Amino acid sequence: MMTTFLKSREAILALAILALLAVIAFRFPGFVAPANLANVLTDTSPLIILALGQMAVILTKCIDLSVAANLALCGMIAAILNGIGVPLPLILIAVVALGAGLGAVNGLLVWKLNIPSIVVTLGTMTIYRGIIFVLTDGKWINAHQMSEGFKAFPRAVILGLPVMAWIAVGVVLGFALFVNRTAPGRALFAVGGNPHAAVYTGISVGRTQFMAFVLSGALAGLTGYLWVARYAVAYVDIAGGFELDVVAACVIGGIAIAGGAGSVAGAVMGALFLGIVKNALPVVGISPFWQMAISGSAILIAIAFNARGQGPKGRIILKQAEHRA
Amino acid sequence: ETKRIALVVKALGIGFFEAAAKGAEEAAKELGDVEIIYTGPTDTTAEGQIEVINSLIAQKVDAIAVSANDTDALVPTLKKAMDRGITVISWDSGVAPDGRLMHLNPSSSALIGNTIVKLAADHLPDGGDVAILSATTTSTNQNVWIEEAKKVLPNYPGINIVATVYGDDLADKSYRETQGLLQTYPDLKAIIAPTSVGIVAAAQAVTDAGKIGSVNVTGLGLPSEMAGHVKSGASKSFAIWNPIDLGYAATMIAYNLSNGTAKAEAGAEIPMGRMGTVKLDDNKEGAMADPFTYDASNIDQFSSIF
Amino acid sequence: MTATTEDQAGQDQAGKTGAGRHIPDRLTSPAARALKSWEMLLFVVAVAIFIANSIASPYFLDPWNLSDASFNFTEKAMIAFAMAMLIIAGEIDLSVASIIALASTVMGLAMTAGAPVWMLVVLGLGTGLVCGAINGALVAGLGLPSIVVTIGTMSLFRGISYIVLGDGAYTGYPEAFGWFGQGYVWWVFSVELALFVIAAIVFGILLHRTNFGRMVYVIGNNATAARFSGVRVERIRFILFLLTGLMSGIAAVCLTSRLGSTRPSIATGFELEVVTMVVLGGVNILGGSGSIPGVVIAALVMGLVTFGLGLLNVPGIVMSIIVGALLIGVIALPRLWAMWRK
Amino acid sequence: MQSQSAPGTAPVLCLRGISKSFPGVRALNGVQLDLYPGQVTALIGENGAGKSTIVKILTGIYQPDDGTIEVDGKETQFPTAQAAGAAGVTAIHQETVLFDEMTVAENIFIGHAPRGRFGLIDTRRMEAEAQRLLSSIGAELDPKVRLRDLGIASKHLVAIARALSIDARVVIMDEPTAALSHKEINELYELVDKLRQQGKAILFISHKFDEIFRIADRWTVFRDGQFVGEGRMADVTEARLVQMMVGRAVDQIYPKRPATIGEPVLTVSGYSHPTEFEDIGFTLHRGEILGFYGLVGAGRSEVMQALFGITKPSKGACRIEGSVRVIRSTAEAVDAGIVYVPEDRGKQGAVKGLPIFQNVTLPSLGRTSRAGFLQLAEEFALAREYTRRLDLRAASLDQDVALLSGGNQQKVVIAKWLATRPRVIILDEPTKGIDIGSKAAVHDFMSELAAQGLAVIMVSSEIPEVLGMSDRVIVMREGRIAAEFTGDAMTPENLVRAAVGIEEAA
Ligand SMILES: Nc1ncnc2c1ncn2[C@@H]1O[C@H](COP(=O)(O)OP(=O)(O)OP(=O)(O)O)[C@@H](O)[C@H]1O
Ligand SMILES: Nc1ncnc2c1ncn2[C@@H]1O[C@H](COP(=O)(O)OP(=O)(O)OP(=O)(O)O)[C@@H](O)[C@H]1O
Ligand SMILES: [Mg+2]
Ligand SMILES: [Mg+2]
Repeated sequence: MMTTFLKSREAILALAILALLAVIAFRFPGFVAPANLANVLTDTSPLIILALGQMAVILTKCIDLSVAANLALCGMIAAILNGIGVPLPLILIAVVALGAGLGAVNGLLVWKLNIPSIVVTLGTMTIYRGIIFVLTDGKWINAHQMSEGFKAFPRAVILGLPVMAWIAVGVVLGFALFVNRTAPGRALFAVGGNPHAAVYTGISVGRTQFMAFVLSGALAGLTGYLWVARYAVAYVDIAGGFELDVVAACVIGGIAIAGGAGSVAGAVMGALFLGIVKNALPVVGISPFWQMAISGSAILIAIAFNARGQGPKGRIILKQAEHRA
Repeated sequence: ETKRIALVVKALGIGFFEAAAKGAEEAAKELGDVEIIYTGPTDTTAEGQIEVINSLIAQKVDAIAVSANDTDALVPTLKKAMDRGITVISWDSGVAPDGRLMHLNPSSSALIGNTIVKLAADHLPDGGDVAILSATTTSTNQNVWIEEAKKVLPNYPGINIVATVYGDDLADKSYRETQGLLQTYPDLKAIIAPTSVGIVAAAQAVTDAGKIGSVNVTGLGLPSEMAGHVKSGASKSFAIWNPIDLGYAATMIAYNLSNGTAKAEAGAEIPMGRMGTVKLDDNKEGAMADPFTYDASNIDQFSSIF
Repeated sequence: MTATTEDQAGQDQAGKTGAGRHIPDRLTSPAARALKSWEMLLFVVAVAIFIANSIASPYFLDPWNLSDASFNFTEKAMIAFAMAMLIIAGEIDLSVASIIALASTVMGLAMTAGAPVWMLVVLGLGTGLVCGAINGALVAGLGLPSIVVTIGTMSLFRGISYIVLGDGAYTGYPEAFGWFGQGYVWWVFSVELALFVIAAIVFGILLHRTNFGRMVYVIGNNATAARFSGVRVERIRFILFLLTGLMSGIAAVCLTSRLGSTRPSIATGFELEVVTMVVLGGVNILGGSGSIPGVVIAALVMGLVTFGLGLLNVPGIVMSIIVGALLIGVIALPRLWAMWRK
Repeated sequence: MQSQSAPGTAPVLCLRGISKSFPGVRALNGVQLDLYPGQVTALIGENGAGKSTIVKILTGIYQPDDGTIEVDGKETQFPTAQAAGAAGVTAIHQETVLFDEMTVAENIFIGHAPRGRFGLIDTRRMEAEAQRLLSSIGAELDPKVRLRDLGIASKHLVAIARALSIDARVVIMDEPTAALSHKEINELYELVDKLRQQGKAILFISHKFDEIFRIADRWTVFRDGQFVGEGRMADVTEARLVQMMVGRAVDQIYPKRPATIGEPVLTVSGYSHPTEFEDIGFTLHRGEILGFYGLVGAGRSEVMQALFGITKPSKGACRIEGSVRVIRSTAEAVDAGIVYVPEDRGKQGAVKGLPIFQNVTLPSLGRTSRAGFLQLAEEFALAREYTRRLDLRAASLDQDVALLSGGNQQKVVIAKWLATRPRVIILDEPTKGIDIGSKAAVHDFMSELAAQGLAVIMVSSEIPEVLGMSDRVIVMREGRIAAEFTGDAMTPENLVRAAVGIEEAA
């Protein structure tokens, strides 16, 4: 019964996305053309990838506010490595490793020193961004300072979709398998759902949280490269404030902020929902000044919707009530 | 005794201002007894600039030359600075008259407004739809230039400004806004981005959309950042004044005013070293020089400089 | 060991009579506790920074300079007091900076319509209260998690400012309005500094000396048990959001007056600095513990760090690295020390 | 069922000199414990004696500060829960340690799920094995169902299945029957017998003596974290065990004092809730103790919580001393003089992170404060008075409630409510999981309250307690009042019959 109910929550979100597309298509049919939708998906790829990493972290009752800063730092390192002639595969390995390392710093502080994650990542958020400044003196790395191959990889189109979008698709599939079918993946839910009980079943809460941070960091590192290559620029402030979008995507997708509940499909749709809103507004020609208020309202409506499904369920003791329900 | 002149910029790390700082150092060397404090907030906020200016006041610097993130918000703080005997001028992006002795425009706003439209029109003999990609909605100079550009439109028949969007001087936002423009206006012929961040992002978006040749990106940019896009054809030409000159001139003016060699009054002519003199209008504003146009023929020459 | 024997002795005594044993009120005096407290540690840090600053820059020990520096934190700190109570109660408000933007916009609108200064202040505070009430209604009324609600209202409130103002700005506030953000009460003591001190005292008393403050701790520790104890949990949460809104309104008045203008981008990023201040002040981000004196000292520490580094012309982002490191370091070091001693 | 420990049988598990301290508490002080194959050892002790602590040490959740653990005569250590499982030790813990968002099968197998291709979890096999395990303990549950859709008793069965999913030689049960109904308890006894026959060593922790005598072969008693003694059940009496546990004789278990029953205080009529209960009506009098009996899950707590303003009834009226009162919040209930000591102490009763005195004065702050300002001296005075009346054991009134044992936490909660000087006090399972010494204190106190003219409602699932303490008993079944008994009709048979729904002969 609950499973169908949960499914229906995701169904509501899917319907909302479809309705949104319909409304947009009404004003601007070109938006729903396959090519444009592919474009929206590509644009939303960073958000989707980061939302999955964030989902892992939120499932364990933590939050990672440093993702955007991590992304920016890894992106900058990618650009610098490219500048000194490091081949692309090595750069990819390096940014993922670096991102994971930065995530591990968060994870260690949460695990070993038991500092609440919001405090840790609030701190590392500014530190990671600061490191970019210290490394570069605040200088930008621009398109002409990047090699063609570096910029071309995420844009290369395979079967109608750019590599960037394919990477997001791959991450979604891999992540779904990880979360649903592996022991560490299930541990994420256990740790967030009932940390106390997790200890009794031999799952280390701290180690699992650490793993979630490493995962989130690695994905941020990967996204860092994609971002910098796609927008062909790297500087201190890239993706500034993006962490809030990422958290918002998770929340809209029904990932319980208290941990332990949520689905990959939800997170992905949450990200798509935000991505479509962001992409559609300029296209539909709504004044740019309305953008912020509209996304804010969309977030509020979405969480109010989600909450209706999550409301406390009675225990249903009365026999006849069981039939009515 | 050395004079300490603070060059306060919109945000640290922006190529344009780094170049201006170079010019300021050049002026300092020429003058001999000047120490330059190059500073600014991390992101382009008025609050951040106020904090920076407060600490400059505390250090009792001799002069502050500021490129403002907000015309009005800095006024009370800058007034306080002037009350404490500090020479305050604005340059590049201005402060309301109450908050400074004078303002140095890189070029006259009318000229810039005209130039950016002309850049687009030059490559559109038959006219066409043009959109503007600006920086933040609060950027003083962008707003003035766009206003001026709209004023001269009747001189360019066929050129039709269809939209103004804001990329907030963020690469990704500018990129997305450009994508929006390309979709909303399939007949778009040119994008004018009077901001060095926006123009690069717009050129990139046009390249990615495969619209090189059909949409020309122009506006104000830095040769070093635009070199690739000029070569690829995404941008046929763009303009900018020399930021090194601008930093140099601002420093010279600040030095002369703080020394008492010159007075910031309407109609006054203030010397700016190798850049000649600047004549102040009734608003106590002056223009440094004409904007200079860069295209495939001269880009290589400048792209290594700034 | 000794406790066990004592226990047994007590037990035997109480055994027959059934009357309870004497339980002392306290084992450690409040003074001894204060000495070992977080606030003490922070205070030592603050003094150290003060001394370091005096050595590093000749301009630091100047009353006017210190007064100017206080503007770096007074507005944020005023919000931080209310935010501290909210966080102790287990909630958070990330929309405070956006409330400032909206309140400032409303004041600007009224100003252009020719409203007198007192009216501007009333509208600024009123807008803060309304925004707080909206957050409160969504959190306390609908039971939505505050962190996500306020991420939403953060966009909404500032978004409304953008709709109203677009690329425009309100300027030309009346001269008298400048008093709040630029005026001085006495000598170097600015109006903002005075408001900060008053807010610190009022919130200190409210949190530490009133029933309301006690309820805040109770809710933060265990909201269910609080409800089962007859505490009006929702009402208190609502009031806390109102208070945070009100303080954001006051900050909006100060900041608008200090800047003399309103733009929709005003106070961008304040919310994270406010939260940092609160956490640095020793408030448990998970709720249940913390104090106003801690937040006061944290505000001073942040103010001193940024001003001291500013005097050395250190770029703002390097300062934020230091504040970030301070935030983690001040919490991590005692724990590392405890681990190392084990 | 008496089984002798065969001479010469070596213990499977042998603990010596185990000590464990928590900040401020010495939970265990050099205790010993032996478990023999094919024998059930009962571990007995007051609340806070350290029983659960030793369970946690045996399952690798806590590390002992001192002492040795021997398995089959070889010294070992259990650094993690997995290590304990690998050594063949499994436990049903006192708290339900399960995951609401996961399925029954996952709950049973989390941490040791069967793997299929590429090391991925083999969901189908996991569900099949879960089904098999559940049927083996007579639990008809769908392994695919989410745990949060189950009742508390079913959850407990899942916990038992989980413990059995590890092929263990030592099975530990920490108060396994606390949440189970009669039928399930009997099934559990059968299961224990079966495990014993399979030669497993069983550690059984319980506060219920009938149960201990029914099931155990051996006993071990702890008191205040110390080992007191051990032996065979056949050689001991209940009185002797109690004496060892408490350190003194407990003469009177149900000290019901005669009280004069006065005028009605609370009259409830037609209380209904869409899904939880229907048509609840009764009258409560001054000086009366009204027992509410029913099987676990009969909905008694829901009714009481509605009376206390936690949930809202859809229909019905409530009169207090004759006048109709609408109770929409707990604050209004307290104002009306109704207070509720909840069943779930940890979540609903005590604010564990705050000091004792603040817990006690919480609902009485209006009285101890002046114009909304706290008066610490008055708070301490009030807390002192009521904690003394309840014979609380604590180091100081400034100590966090979290540091107290379960029984003492319960006393703090009761003290909190008595301090409000209520008219009606509702005690929901007031002695659940409380040791015999504290239990007597609570009963004594209830009786005294009634004698002082308070109206008391006691919800309990223990028949001796209900019969021993109540003047009148209401039995609930499936959200409805099934019967009411007074005087001679209050017999165990009648209560059980009404609770399970067997038609009365008469
Ligand atoms: N994690 C902990 N931190 C601090 N003290 C603890 C902790 N766990 C147990 N204690 C304390 O250790 C003592 C023993 O507790 P334990 O849970 O073992 O008692 P118990 O015999 O199981 O009691 P009960 O019959 O109530 O279950 C108690 O005083 C308890 O408060
Ligand atoms: N399936 C469940 N999920 C979550 N909590 C439950 C569940 N079943 C019971 N509870 C809670 O556990 C506690 C004990 O429940 P219990 O089974 O005693 O139900 P109850 O309605 O209180 O019935 P009674 O008091 O008649 O035994 C109550 O607080 C109840 O709300
Ligand atoms: Mg126990
Ligand atoms: Mg119950």
